[in-house]
Order: sequence, then C-alpha cells, then structure tokens
Amino acid sequence: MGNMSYKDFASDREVRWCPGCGDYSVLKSVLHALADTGSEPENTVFVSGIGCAARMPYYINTYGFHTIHGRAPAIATGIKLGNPDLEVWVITGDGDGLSIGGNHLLHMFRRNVDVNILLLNNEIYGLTKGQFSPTSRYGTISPSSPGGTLTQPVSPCHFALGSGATFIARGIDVDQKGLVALFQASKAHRGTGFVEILQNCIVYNKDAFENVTAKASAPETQLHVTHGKPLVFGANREKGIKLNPETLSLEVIDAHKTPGEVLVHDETNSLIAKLLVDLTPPLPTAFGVIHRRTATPFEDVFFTQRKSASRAPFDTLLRRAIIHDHREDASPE
Amino acid sequence: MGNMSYKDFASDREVRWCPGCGDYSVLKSVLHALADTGSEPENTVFVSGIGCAARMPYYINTYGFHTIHGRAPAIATGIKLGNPDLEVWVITGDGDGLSIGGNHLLHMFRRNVDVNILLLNNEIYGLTKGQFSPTSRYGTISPSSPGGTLTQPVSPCHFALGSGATFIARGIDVDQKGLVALFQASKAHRGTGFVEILQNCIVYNKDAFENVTAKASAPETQLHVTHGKPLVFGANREKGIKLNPETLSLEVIDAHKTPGEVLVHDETNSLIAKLLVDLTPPLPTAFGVIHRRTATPFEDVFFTQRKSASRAPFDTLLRRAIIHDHREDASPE
Amino acid sequence: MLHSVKTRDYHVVRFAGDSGDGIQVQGLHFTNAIGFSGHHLSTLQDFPAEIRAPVGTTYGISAFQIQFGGDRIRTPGDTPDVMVAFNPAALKVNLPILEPGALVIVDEDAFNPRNLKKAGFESNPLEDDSLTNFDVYPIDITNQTLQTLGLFELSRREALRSRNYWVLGFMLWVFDLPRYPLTDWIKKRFEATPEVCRANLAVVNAGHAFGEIAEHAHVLQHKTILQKPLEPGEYRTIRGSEATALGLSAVSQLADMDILYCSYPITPASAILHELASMRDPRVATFQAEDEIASCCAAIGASYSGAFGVSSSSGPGLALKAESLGLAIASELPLLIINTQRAGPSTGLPTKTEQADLLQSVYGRNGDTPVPVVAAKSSADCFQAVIDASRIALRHMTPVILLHDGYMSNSADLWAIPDIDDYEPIETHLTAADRLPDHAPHDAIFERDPDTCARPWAIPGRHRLMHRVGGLESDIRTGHISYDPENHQIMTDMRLEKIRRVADFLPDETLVQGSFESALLVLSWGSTYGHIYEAVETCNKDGGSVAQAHLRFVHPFAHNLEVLLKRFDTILVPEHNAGQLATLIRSELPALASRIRQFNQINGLPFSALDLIDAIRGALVDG
Amino acid sequence: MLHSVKTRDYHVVRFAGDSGDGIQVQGLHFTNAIGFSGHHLSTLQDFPAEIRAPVGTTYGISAFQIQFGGDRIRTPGDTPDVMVAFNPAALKVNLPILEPGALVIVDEDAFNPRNLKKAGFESNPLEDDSLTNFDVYPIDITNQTLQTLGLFELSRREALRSRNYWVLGFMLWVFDLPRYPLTDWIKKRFEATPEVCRANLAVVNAGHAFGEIAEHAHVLQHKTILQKPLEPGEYRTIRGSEATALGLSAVSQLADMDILYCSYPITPASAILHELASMRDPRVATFQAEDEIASCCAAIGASYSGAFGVSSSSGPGLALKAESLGLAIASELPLLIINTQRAGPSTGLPTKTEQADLLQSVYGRNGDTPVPVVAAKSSADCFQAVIDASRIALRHMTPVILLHDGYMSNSADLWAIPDIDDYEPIETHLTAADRLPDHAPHDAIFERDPDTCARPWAIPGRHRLMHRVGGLESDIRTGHISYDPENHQIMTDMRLEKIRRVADFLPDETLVQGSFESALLVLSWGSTYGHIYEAVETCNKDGGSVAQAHLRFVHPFAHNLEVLLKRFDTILVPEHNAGQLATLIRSELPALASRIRQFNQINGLPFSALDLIDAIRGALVDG
Ligand SMILES: Cc1ncc(C[n+]2csc(CCOP(=O)(O)OP(=O)(O)O)c2C)c(N)n1
Ligand SMILES: Cc1ncc(C[n+]2csc(CCOP(=O)(O)OP(=O)(O)O)c2C)c(N)n1
Ligand code: SF4
Ligand code: SF4
Ligand SMILES: [Mg+2]
Ligand SMILES: [Mg+2]
Repeated sequence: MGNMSYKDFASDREVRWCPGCGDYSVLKSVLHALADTGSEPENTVFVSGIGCAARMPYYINTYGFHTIHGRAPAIATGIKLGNPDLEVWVITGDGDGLSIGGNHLLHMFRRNVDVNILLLNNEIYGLTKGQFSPTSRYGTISPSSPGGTLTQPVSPCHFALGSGATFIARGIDVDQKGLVALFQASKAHRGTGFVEILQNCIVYNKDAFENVTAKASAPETQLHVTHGKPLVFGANREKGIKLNPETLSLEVIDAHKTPGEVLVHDETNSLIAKLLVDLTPPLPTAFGVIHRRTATPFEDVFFTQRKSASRAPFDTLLRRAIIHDHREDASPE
Repeated sequence: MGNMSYKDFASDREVRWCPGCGDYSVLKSVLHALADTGSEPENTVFVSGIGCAARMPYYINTYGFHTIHGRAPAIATGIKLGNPDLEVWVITGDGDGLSIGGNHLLHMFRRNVDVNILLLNNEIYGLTKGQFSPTSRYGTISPSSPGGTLTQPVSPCHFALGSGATFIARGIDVDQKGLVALFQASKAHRGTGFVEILQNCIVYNKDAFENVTAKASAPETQLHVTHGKPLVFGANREKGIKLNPETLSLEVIDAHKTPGEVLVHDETNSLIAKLLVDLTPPLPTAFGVIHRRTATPFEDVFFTQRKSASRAPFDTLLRRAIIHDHREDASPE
Repeated sequence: MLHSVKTRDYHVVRFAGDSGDGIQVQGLHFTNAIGFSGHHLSTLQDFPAEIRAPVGTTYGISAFQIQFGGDRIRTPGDTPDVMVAFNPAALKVNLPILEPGALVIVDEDAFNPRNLKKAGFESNPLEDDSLTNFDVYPIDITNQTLQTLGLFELSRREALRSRNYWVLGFMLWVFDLPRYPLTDWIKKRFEATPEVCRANLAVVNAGHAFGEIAEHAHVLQHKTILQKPLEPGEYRTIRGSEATALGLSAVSQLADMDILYCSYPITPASAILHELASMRDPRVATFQAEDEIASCCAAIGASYSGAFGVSSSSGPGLALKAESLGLAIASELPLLIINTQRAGPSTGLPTKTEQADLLQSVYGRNGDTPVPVVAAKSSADCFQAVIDASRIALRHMTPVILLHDGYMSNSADLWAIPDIDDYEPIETHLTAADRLPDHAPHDAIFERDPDTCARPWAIPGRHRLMHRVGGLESDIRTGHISYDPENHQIMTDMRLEKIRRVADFLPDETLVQGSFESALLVLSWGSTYGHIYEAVETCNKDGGSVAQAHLRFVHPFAHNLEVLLKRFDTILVPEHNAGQLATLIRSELPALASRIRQFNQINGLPFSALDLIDAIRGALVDG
Repeated sequence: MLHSVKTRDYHVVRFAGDSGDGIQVQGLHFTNAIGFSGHHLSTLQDFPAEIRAPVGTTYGISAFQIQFGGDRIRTPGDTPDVMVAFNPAALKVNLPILEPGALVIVDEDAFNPRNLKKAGFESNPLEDDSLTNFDVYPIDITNQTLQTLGLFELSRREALRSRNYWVLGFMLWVFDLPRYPLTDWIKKRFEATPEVCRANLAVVNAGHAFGEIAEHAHVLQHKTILQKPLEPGEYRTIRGSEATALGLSAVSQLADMDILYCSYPITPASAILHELASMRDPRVATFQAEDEIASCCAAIGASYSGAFGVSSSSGPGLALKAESLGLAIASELPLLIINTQRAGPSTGLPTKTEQADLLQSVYGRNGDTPVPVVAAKSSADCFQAVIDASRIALRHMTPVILLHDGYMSNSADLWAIPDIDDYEPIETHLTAADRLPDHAPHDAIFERDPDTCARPWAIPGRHRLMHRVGGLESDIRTGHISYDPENHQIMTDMRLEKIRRVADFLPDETLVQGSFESALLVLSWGSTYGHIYEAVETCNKDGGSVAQAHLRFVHPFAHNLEVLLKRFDTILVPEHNAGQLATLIRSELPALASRIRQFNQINGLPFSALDLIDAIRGALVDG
C-alpha cells in the first residue's frame, strides 16, 4: 500500500533489548504494519508507559512519547482529543497496562477512543528485573515472591471484554505474519483496538508460553479463529469446539464427523468472546480477532458535539450573566 | 442468630443523607445483615472511600474508616493482611469504585481477598453534585455534560466478571429482604463478595432505575435468579430465558409450554454469568447471586505461606551474608 | 424598639435559610438590583457542608451575603448589619457574626416548636430576651406568601417555594432598589408558564407593597450613601469560576489555539468545569477524566499534540497530579494546572477555604522540578490571572500552577466587562517549529530560545519533525535519552534557569496602597487581597502608617521584590496556612527573614477585618 | 614498564565487564576475602542503565568497586588504583576514573576487532600508546580458563562463564588474600554438581597459580598496610537493602508486633522488597501491591488494624503516595515510608543517585501536613535508621518518611553484627488503648498523650472501642467529623505541634569531626556522609580547620541545631540536589542564612573527593 518500506519506519536509535527478547519481533511487525497500511510518520504517534516493551517508541521513526508508568492510555486520549486526525498507538506491558494502569485501560475501552493498544504480555516485570506481574501464573517464583505467587492471573482479553472493549485480539510475538494482520485489523477498526501479544522475556520468564507457542505442538495448543469459520484445531483441523447447550460447558468433538455441531466464530457475539477468552490449557488458546463490534469512537461524538455547539460569540459569553449596564446611553434590557 | 438487634449496630451519629435517598434503606439492610449473621462490632470494620454512600461507616457502630476517594479496596486489603480475623466490609459508589478506583477493585477481585464490597450504584456522582459517572447511561445530561454524555456505561457486574471476581450479586436499594440475603451470602462467601446495589439518588438522578425497579412492572423487568432454578420471569413466571445454541443469542420463550428449553441458573458457570450481566432492558435485569465459585481467599495462602516459612532465627538472619568472623576464637565456617 | 432609616457608606446583607429555600437565587437577584443601582459590591455564597441535610437543621443552612456601597468594595464583609433568616436554624447559625444592633428579619411562621427544636433553641428567641442586642423584625412571611398565592393554582409546596420572591420584593423596598431587573427576568424566565410567571410577580409585588403599607415598616428603610458611584461602563457580577472560564476562552483567542480542559469533579474546583461545559466554546473543550491522574495526563497529551492542555483540581487532587507534572516538566510541555485550594489535610473541609497548597505547588514533586506558581486575588481577577498564567506556560514551555481557593469560587465581584482587543496576543513556540525544515536534525528540534530556554513546540500533524520525548533524562542538544552525568547536571541547571528566567518577563511588584515611608508593609497573596486591603485602609484611616503589596507571582518572585521589601523594617504576612509564603520568603530572600511577621488563620474562613486590624496594630507596635 | 610490589594505606580495586561476566559475584567474593583478612572496606555496585544491553557494548558494562585498607573506610573510593577489565568496552568506560599509574589487568583475548569496534576503539589500545599513563598487564584470561577447563565436561559457553573465578584466584594472589572463604563457599554451593564444583575450584586455583608462576607476575603484588585492623568482633558486609530488612525485623521484635511491608517494584527501592521477601520473617510480611497508591494504602490499612504498615518506593513513586500520606496524617496512624531517592525529575535516571526528594518529603502534600523526615547515612546505617524512624512513627502516631538513595542501595559496608538485646524496646500507643475500658466514651478514645499529642491506638479485634476515623477534619475531643472553624484551627495547630514535639525526643546534634574552633562547618545529610567525612579529614590533614556535622533528623531539626550551627561563621552544605537542605535551613533557621554556602552536584554520581576538597577549600578562602 504505502510507498515507504518497513525499514523507513525504523528510527536511527540502536535497539537495546536483551538478545533473544520477543520485543524485537513485535517491533518488526509494527514496522511492517505501518508500512503496509501507509501510515504517515508525521501523523503517527506512539505513546508508551514504562517497561521494556514501553521503550518501543524510541525505535520507530514517527512521533513518540515515552511517558510514565501506566498512564499511556490517558495521555493517548488527550492526544486524540487534541488532534483527532493523528494515528495513535499505545505500547504497554502486563505490568504497565494491568497493574498500575488497569483503570486507564478500563476507561479507554469504555470510551472507545480510536487508539491501537498493543499489550506485550510476558507475564513478568521485565524492566525492574523480574518480579511477578498481575498476569503471572499462580505460584510464579520471582524475587518478590520467592515462595510463589498467591493469586490467579488476570486475563488481559477477559478484562478487556468486561470493560466493554470493541476490538479484542491475541497474537504471538514471533508470529510476524499473524501480528501484522492483527495490527492492520486494529488500525482499520474505528475505536479502541486491543491486541494482547504473548511475548517471551528470555531473561526473567523464559519460555513462559512454550506450552502454547511451541511449533511442534501448535496445532493442538492454538485455536486460530476467523469470523464466520468453525472453531477447529488439530493437525488436520479435526478437532472442533462445541458448546453443550444444557450445561453451557465446552466440549472438544470430532470436527470431521460432526462438523455441524462445531461452533462457528462470530466476532460480534460477546458470549463467544467470553468463551474464547476462557480457553486455557489443556484446551487450546485462542488467537486472532476474538471480538469486534461496531461502535462510535469517543472522539467522533466529542467533536460532533463540540462543533455543533451553538456557541455564542465571546462578547455574548462575556455578558452571559445578568448585566448591570451603566453606560450613559444604556436602557435596561 | 446473633443476640444483638439490628438497632444495636446503629451508631449514635445522625444520618445525613437527603430525605428519600436510597442509601437509608441500604444502611438498614446492612444493619440487619450484621445482626442476623451475628457480627461482632469489635471485630468488624467498615471501610469506605469518598461519596454519599461512603458516609455509611459513620452510621454503623463497628470500627469504621472513611478513607480517600477510590482507595478503600487497597486499604481493606491492608486491614485483612494486618489482621485476617476481622470481618471487613467496603462501601463504595459507582464513581468511587469504578471511576477513580477501578484498578483497586480489579486487583481486589483478582486476589480474592475475603472482603464484602457493596457498590451503591446511582449512576451519578452524588456528593459532588451530580456530574455523570462511568455507569451513567449514554446521553446523560449533567453539569459536566450539558450536551449529554458520550460513552456507553460500564457494567459493574460485567467488570467484576472480567476481573475474575468469585462472587457477584445484584440487588435493589428498597428491597431490604433481598439485600439482607445477598449481604449474608456475601459474608458467607470465602473471598471477595461483590454486591452491586441499584440505588436511587433522589436529588441528582431521580428514578434512574424506575424502568427496572417500579413495583408494577417488576415481574416483567426483573429476573431473580436462584442456583439450580430455571431463569423465568413474568407475572406468572411464564417467560423463560433460552439460549439459541446456533447463534449463541438469547430468546424469551414460553416457560410453561417448553420448560425444558429454559436455561437453568448455574452460579458456578461463568458463561451463564456473562449472559446474565449482559441482560439489559428491554430484557429483564438479573438480580440475586449471579456468580459464585469456590476459590481460596488471598489471605489464606498469604498466612499459610507466612507461617510455613521456615524462618531462620534473627541471629541467623543477621549472619545470612558471608560472615567475616574476627572473634579471636572464631574458626572459618 | 423603634427602627429608623439608616444611612451608611455600605451595608452587609445576609440571607440564610434551608438549601431548598432558594437563598442563592434570591441573593443573585438582590445583587443584580444593587448592580443596576450603580453600587459597588462583592458577594459570598456559603453552602452547607457537603452532605445535603434534612430541612430545618443547623448544618443544612445555606447563606448568601453581599456587601455594597458607595466606594470600591473588596470583600463581602464580615459582620452583616441586615439579615433575613428563613427559619430558626438560620438564625441560630448566623447570630454570632451579626453586627450589634443589626436588623434581623425573620419568618415568624417558621418559628414553630419542631423547627426550634431542630435548631437547638430551648425557648423561642422571638419571645424570650435573647435577641435584645438586635433589631428583630418578625414577619409572617409564609402566611403573606400563601395569602398572595391563594389566588393561583399552586400546591402549598410550590407556594412555599416562593417565599424568597416575597422577601426579595420586600428587601428591594427596604433599600429602595429598582424592581424591573427582577420582574423583567421573571417574565423572560417563566414565559412558557404564564401562571407561574404571574404568581411570582404577584409575590414580589406583595413583598414590596408590604414594606410600603405595613405599620412601622417605613422605619426599616436603609440607604447607602454613594460616595463614588461606578464609573460609566458595562458591568456584571462575576464568580471566580465564570471569570476563569471566560479567561480560558480569551486565552484560546489570544493564542489562536484550541484548549482541552481536563478535570475530575471535586469541590470546589468543579464549578469551573461546569461553567466551561455550559459555555460550549468550540475552542475550549472539556473532558471529564476517570481521575485526577488521567485528567493531568490527558492535558499533557493535548499539549503534546498541539492544543493547550489545562487540568484542574483541589487539594488532594493536586497531590495526585504530582507524578505527571514531573513528566510535563521533563518533556517541557506547556500545561496549566488550576488548583482551587480547600481546607486540608486529606479530605479536610472540602467546602472551606485555605491557602495551604502553596508549598505543595512549589516543591511537591520528585527531583528538582521547578514550576512557576501564580495566584489569583479575587473572583473577577480570575480572568486576568488565567491569562497571565497561560502566557507563562506557553511562552516558557512549562507547566504552571495557578492557585485559586474556595473563597474565590464562592464569592462574586462586580466586573467591568473587558474588550478582548485590548489584550496582547499570546505567542507560542509552534512558530519556532514552523520555521524548521521538514526532517530537520534533532539538534534543531531541540534548539532553545535564547531568552526563555524554551524548546520549539514541534507537534505531530503540523510538523514533519519526527522525534521522541519522555520522562527519562534527555540530551540537551538532541533530546535523545542520555545517561551522561554531565548532561544531567546541565539539564537540571537548565530547568532551574528556565524557571528563573520567567522572572525576566514579570512586571515589577509595587505597593497597592500606602507609601514606602510606611512603618509596616502587609504582604498578601491570593484571595486575602480584599480583606487585607480593607483592613490596611481602615488602619490608615485611623492614623496608622501601613502599606500593602500583593503577589500575583508567588514563584519565582519578581526581580524587584527583594528591593521593595527591603524598604520596610517590618513585613506582616497574613495567610490562611501555617506560614507558607513566609517560609518561601525566608528561604528565597533570607536577608529579609528577620523582618517577617506571620499572621496565620486556619479555620476555613476568610479573615475578619477585626482580627486583621488587630494583627496589623500588633505588628505596628511590636515592630 | 616494570611493576613493583606496591604498599599503601588503602587500595581501590574495580572489576568491570559485561552483565553476563559475573562481575558482581566476583566482587562479593573478593570483598569477602578482604573482610576475612581483617581490613576495613566499602563497596559499590555499578549496574548498567536499566535495559539489558548486547554483549560487548559500553552501555552494557557492569562494575564492582571496593576500597579497603587499614583504617576506617567510609566510601568505595573515587579513583581505582587497580582494575580488571574483561573486555575493551569495560576498559573504555572506566579509563577516565582510574588513578594515574593504576594497574590495569585486561583479558587480552577479548581484545578482538569485533569487541574493539563495539567499544569504539579505532585501534587496539593494548598495541598503540594510548595507555602509557597506566601499568597495563594483559593476560590471556580466556585462554587460561579454557585450558584449565579442557579437562572438564563443560560447554565452551559454560567454560567462558568461569573467567571470573580465574580472575578471583589471580586477584587473591595479587593481594595475598586467603582462598578458603571462596573455596569453602564453592564446595557448599555446588555440592549437588560435583563436576561443576571441581571445575570452579580448578579455575580458582589456576588463576592463583598463574600469579605464582608467571614471569613478572611477582612484581604485580600489592599490599595494604593495616594501620588499625578491625576491632575483634563479628563482621559482615552489608548492603543498604539488607540492613533495612534486618532493621525492620528488629523493629518487629522491639515493638513486639507484626509488620506489613507494602511495595510496588521500582528501581532502586525494589532491593529491599526482594531482601525482605527472601528473608521470610513471619512477623515481617511483604505485599506487592498493584501500584504505589495501593501500596501506601495497604500499609495504612495494616496500621489501622494494628500491624505496623511500611511502604517503600523511589522518586515518582513517592509522589504517588502524597494523597494517601495525607490520610495517614489526618487519621493519625503510624506509618513508615521508605523512599530510595533516585535521579529525577520524572523517570529521570533510575539507576543513578540523588537527594532531590527532601523538599517533596517535607512539603509535598495538600494542606498543612507535616511529617518527620529521617535520613540514613550509609548502607550499614540503614539498620539503625529504620529503627529510629519506626520508633518515631510508633511513638508519635504519625507517618515518617525515611530517605535512602540509590548510592546507598548499591554500596556495601562492613558491619559489626549487633546484639538485639542492646536496643531499647519500642513503645506503642496500643497500651494506652489497652488501659481503656470496653465501650469507653469517644473522648477517652481520643485523649492525647501529654508529651507527644499522640492518640491511643485503638484497634479492631483487640479493643472494644468502636469508633470511626477518616480524612475529614475531626473533632479534637471526640474524633467525630467536625466542620467547626475553631476546631480546624486547633487541629491544624495540634498537627504542627505534634511534629514539633518529635524534636523533644531527639538526641542533640554533635560534631562528627573537627572542633567548634574550626573555621568552617561542613553540614551533611544522607549518603554523602562518607565522602564528606573523608574530604574533611583530608583537608584537616593538610592543615585545614574544618568541622563536620551530620543530620540524621532532617525534619524537624534537633532543638540544639541552631545553637550548634551558630558556632560557625561559615557553613558549607554539599548536596546532590539544587540546595534542598540549604533551603530548609534558610526557612527554619533564617538567622543562619547568611552563613550558608551551597555545593550542589546533580549528575547522578557520588561526590568525588577532589571536588569536595575544592569546595571546602573554596569555602575556607571565601568565608
Ligand atoms: C510510578 C512508577 N512505579 C514503578 C516504576 C517501575 N517500573 C518500571 S517498568 C515496571 C513494570 C514493567 O513491567 P511490564 O509493564 O510488564 O513491562 P516489561 O518490562 O515486562 O515489558 C515497573 C514496576 C516506575 N517506573 N514508575
Ligand atoms: C482525590 C479526590 N478526587 C475527587 C474527589 C471528589 N469526589 C468526592 S465523592 C466523588 C464521587 C462520588 O460519586 P460516587 O462514588 O458515585 O458516590 P455517590 O456520592 O454517588 O454515593 C468525587 C468525585 C475527592 N474527594 N477526592
Ligand atoms: S528483560 Fe525480558 S522483556 Fe526486557 S528486554 Fe530483556 S528479555 Fe525483553
Ligand atoms: S445526593 Fe443523592 S446519593 Fe447523595 S444523599 Fe442525596 S439523594 Fe443520596
Ligand atoms: Mg511484562
Ligand atoms: Mg454515585
């Protein structure tokens, strides 16, 4: 599409993540998505909070704002309200977005501001050297939880759903093709696009997602969803997800034998979204666009209301109160 | 149960809400629930943030802590970790709990601290004189939104579900019998009990819930759910909720004709919870215990881990580093 | 006791009743009539504490006070000489502040046993001798109103709500004020409901007529001597929130840019949000954020994208913005924070006034993070103050904190309506970025203005000057992240210097009254301006030798402040805090420390003239 | 150039290499050997900036420095006289700080073209004449290590990771230090993997043997003269985080109560959290909250329920706690905030040190909200400092801010292990509540201690004293909400008085060196203690006349501080900020303002002795 190559979107700064970090691959996918969708560097802003992932804006040759921990969604909202024509991306992490920043994410989703949020979930605090995060699995051992963590993790996609998000997707750091497609879809979506990316922190949470992302077992552990297509997985796409209508519980059935019973993905149906975000091992994990529905972005209404405001001229505003007129020639009005 | 009457739980402070405010009735239900469940005043703490609802602790003769806006869940967590034997209640509002305080609620739910949270949802900021809140309906006109609000409201119960809450219930301010039962159930639940209460702010959002709570139309507008019972409503309980298994959408059917097709409530099934929290007019609104599942409260694991910690004696801790021993008689160890 | 027509230079009138009695509306109309009659004036709204209270209780009392007269009026006055009390609780609460001999008009119908008990009276004060110090004039206001309205189709409840119109009619008669501003307004307001319109007019007229015909009523009449009537011109009464909203609209015109006003409701700051929202200026949009942190961050985002971000709050809300303010300082973005101070600490007394956020404003952030702090001095002055503060933010590419307070937001002044063409345009550093070629190198993007140290305001969408900013320390030349020790020193020094340079652009401080020969300087800042002005004036009338200076710019100080202060051996600093400006002066101008005397009142109320005069006399005596 | 055995009073040795080279482990073992040999010592860990960097780059360099010698050592030293560089980048980065003539040991195998390029060397410094100022001793360390390990079943990568053990062995030989602490440790640590154990031991011994046998190697030997060997006793090296964690454990014992330590990870404060978590003291639990606000609030909740709440953070995190600190002040709960200062503003330079949160600590909240501020002075002192600060919090029922800094948390001192029985128990106001009968009236529950103004600590579960507290202003007698103006004044005064009274319990400030006859006083606070101590000592050795005082209690000041400072005409205040203690002194003790001289270094680094000495000499000359 665009006539810039993905390399043109790279800044001149040296990339400084740990060798082998999943962030590299996500960055590359971002650059590709920008190039493919014809983003204009001068009209594009990357906003981030604090964390390893949040360093990404430095490596992208658009406008970039590396802000404070957890607040990128609030700042991005201000940017869109300052200039709605800008293309705005938020880069956040599981700590940045869901520990300190959960409230701003909630309200970003609720407002449906037209911003793309990429949450790089490595289930750990990378930058501060490996403490557990809200997405860390039960029992995670870390410097701040040497005896193992005590809580169930929050699921970013489930949280987004509960907060009313209108676009929810999930991808894998090293699956560049998949990520680029999700980023494009998020950008095309009018409103808040939320993409959770399972990202490998090779230093503090190495291979946390190996059980899901390992190439060999991928057909069994990954469920790639497409709107209008049945929910099938397995090496020969022979396994199907079925909902038992009595118990409202999930079953895995033979998709070849009883294709009619396999659930068909409907992006717009939030019950299906709920069902998909709930899938955890041993069931396959859902990837792709899990939920997408049409809703007016906040700034559309904001600016419509603003423009349509039958604003009185300033001189009238100045006199909006009851006026005491003491000009010699004035008569009471 | 207890040998104190509900009146013994009232403090000597004059209650100062607007005449006709729904908070009065909720307070009374709280007092009843305390008496009925035999709460001990000296072992019970009410914690609140800021707002009209948040004044409630002053009127209850237990320990009370009226804290700061939005932070009551965090403070309550500290209280439970300071003394897990206390019975702790959090009183919050839609602004306190879901605007400034959303993040702390999320993490309270995620941790499943054994605290009862009563969220008095009047869909408005009462105390600060009537600005819209995150639960205000689209288009709400208020001093800060004279042209109408621009966003869809967040649903407290849906948010709780997305955040992993283990007990989710909904009641109505004036339905004292219903509320007392929910409060008792919440107290009995081990982990975070969340009760959303539709509360009438007679001054700034009068009759906001009239469409749901009006006595006359109640049978049509309210769906009272009970674990193991079919989801039926209507004057003669003749209407049933059915899930279309193909489209995963809801239908209202004749419960008398085809009782077998009516969905049966299963508190433990989070898909049903999702379905119930999504019910909005013209479909009836769900009341009762929407979701309840067993999960270990945070402080249980916290204190187990703490106690089981094979703590070295202080003198050993002091020497935990590599020791340079310069006592004359010391030999290297 | 008989009443006689009283003539004085000024009057202080107070209306008090339940929240539902329409006290504030009444006050506004009375004010309006005063304004039309060419008097100077100043008003104060006194709301009950935050929870709406049951009818008839002392803690549910709402009051409106106005001082008006024939010379420049600067405060709503301390001690009313005329009061209207709608019920016993209103009387009870306000008795302690009345001038001895004050005229007290009460609705005697409201003095029933139930109400007396609620107000905590053991016996009816109208019947015992507890009010001998005052001229009490009981009227059967309820009865009079109901009688008048007997002719109309109104419920008793609706009818009772019209008591305030009856009282208005009567009070207009008492002070011989024109009725037409009120009656015209009623006609317009109730155009759609002619019955209500006629009823209200009838009640106003009945109240007025009561004055004319009632026995003894003539002796109630009060007059003000107009020493200096208003200059010819167009005036209005204006509250701090209105003046601020209009001022922001003026800023957007003067700077020719959009403003995003971000806030989270909090008393008393919300008034500005409401005012702006209702103003619907398409260039000054409002955004109610989810909390104070988000409101500050959204304003930062707006400024990043080339609008002017403004964020407002009160006490605890300012505390929450501390971290994000640091980001705005580090990334050198223009930003305006308006903080309406209220009585602290913590939630404190939300509806009461205080000046105790000054040191928080100057120092309340991690690191060496200086920002300019500007203070408004009165409701009307909020207009000019917000222009001054915005000009600094935009000229110096820095956050600025503008301090208001609860008193300012509840009082109103008479204000000569300005002409926007008289104001100098506000320059921004967008033009510096406009001058750069597309893809200019980073050291051009970060080349600083030699006078202000401000960087060009290169914004997305307008400039092809892609670059990154953030909260990590950045290279002074290129803006890139820099861990270089020397650069951190240079940047820290630059940030300090940048704020010091603000003083290069400030006007000299001057005396607002008194001379350099005076024995004492009273130094004021913020909304105590008027009370202190009047107290100093009074002292001087009584032969004192006192000067007053008033600080608009509390940080940094104007260059000449030290020289000015040095002209006085004794400097009295009255504040509604434990001595925060005094602390600042001691640390910034330590040579003057020994001359500083403090007078600190921290009870949530404005100064009373008497207390101030005492403090001034004390300082004059003790030196 | 030939090398000779060098004997000096002290040495400063620095190890530098990639993050993966095991520099810090090596440093710790070297330190350990020094400790065993009876030397005084102080160490510093110097981590690369927060992002882990690619191998071989200058910004990925990790370093460990130790100063040791025969007299009291107070800092890790400025200018190493011995350095080991594992690669060219390590050499490049550290060359500027070396003492002229320093012994520089390098792994010559790492000086390949790739690494040289990454480090930015145009030619190989081992081959050109750019290092003539130093005694460079290149060893084929990689090769030596690999050769040794050739005998073992290890991958090349694993083998390369053992270079640090080889270097350790060699360095122990250089300084003639005992090997057994290291070899014993290795045996214990690798008990389960005998192959690795044997390999590591072999490498250590190989390094040591290399020293003994290599040509010229004998001339490398360095010796320290032990002027004052350590007093007999039990010592350990201790970092600030360790000392703090142990100190908190001591507090829980001295006060006989549980502690809840609440934090949200942030550099450099996290070190304490990690230390405490790994300590697993059942009476000192840790809670990682969702953010800093929650961490402060959870600590407040803990204190409310009768545990002692502690919350920690760094710079921007302290800013976020401002509002909740206000609540703790209003509700008068004991609370300890530990703030490890880092270079600001905003995110700033997270791994660098600074002292710029002092004014934020004193003033950074809405309202008049005083809190005591205490500062630790060294890693080892963190133990005593946290006890001192906790004692104040519990004795005065108030939040206390304890200031650490990044320097403290990365350096380590030798520490004589204390005996907990030597410490006075910590009294709490639980006992005051214990004395009250069940259902005591509210004025008993709020009856204040006459000495401290502290209220009884009536807690749920322990006391049947049901009552309500909160952030609204409360009645001084009953604790109920009060909107009474007079009460607000009384409460504000009480809160100020309460913190003033803290000073009644503080020890007098004294001189830590020098006499009252000295021409100059250097006043230090925080972690600059050691550097300033050494600089003053040096000046005095050179004939200067300089005294030093050091403030543990920065707010309020000890009663005698003014008198003490008045004994000096000139007072130099060196700080890592723009003059924050100087500002405090000017405003609190203005009579001394004219005597204050500032020396401010804000580059993220500790003071260098040279700069300090210059500043001291400057102050001596200029007066
Ligand atoms: C206010 C504040 N609190 C804490 C920190 C320290 N901090 C920086 S990043 C981070 C968490 C990073 O985790 P995540 O968002 O998952 O990003 P990752 O590094 O894993 O990519 C924390 C706690 C900070 N910079 N600011
Ligand atoms: C930090 C802070 N921000 C804002 C406020 C002002 N404030 C008090 S209560 C409130 C909202 C109350 O709404 P809600 O929680 O719905 O309670 P309600 O009054 O409706 O019961 C706000 C914004 C405050 N006290 N503190
Ligand atoms: S610490 Fe983890 S997330 Fe951060 S850069 Fe390294 S590998 Fe990536
Ligand atoms: S404002 Fe509304 S919520 Fe608050 S007390 Fe009045 S009626 Fe109740
Ligand atoms: Mg992470
Ligand atoms: Mg509400």
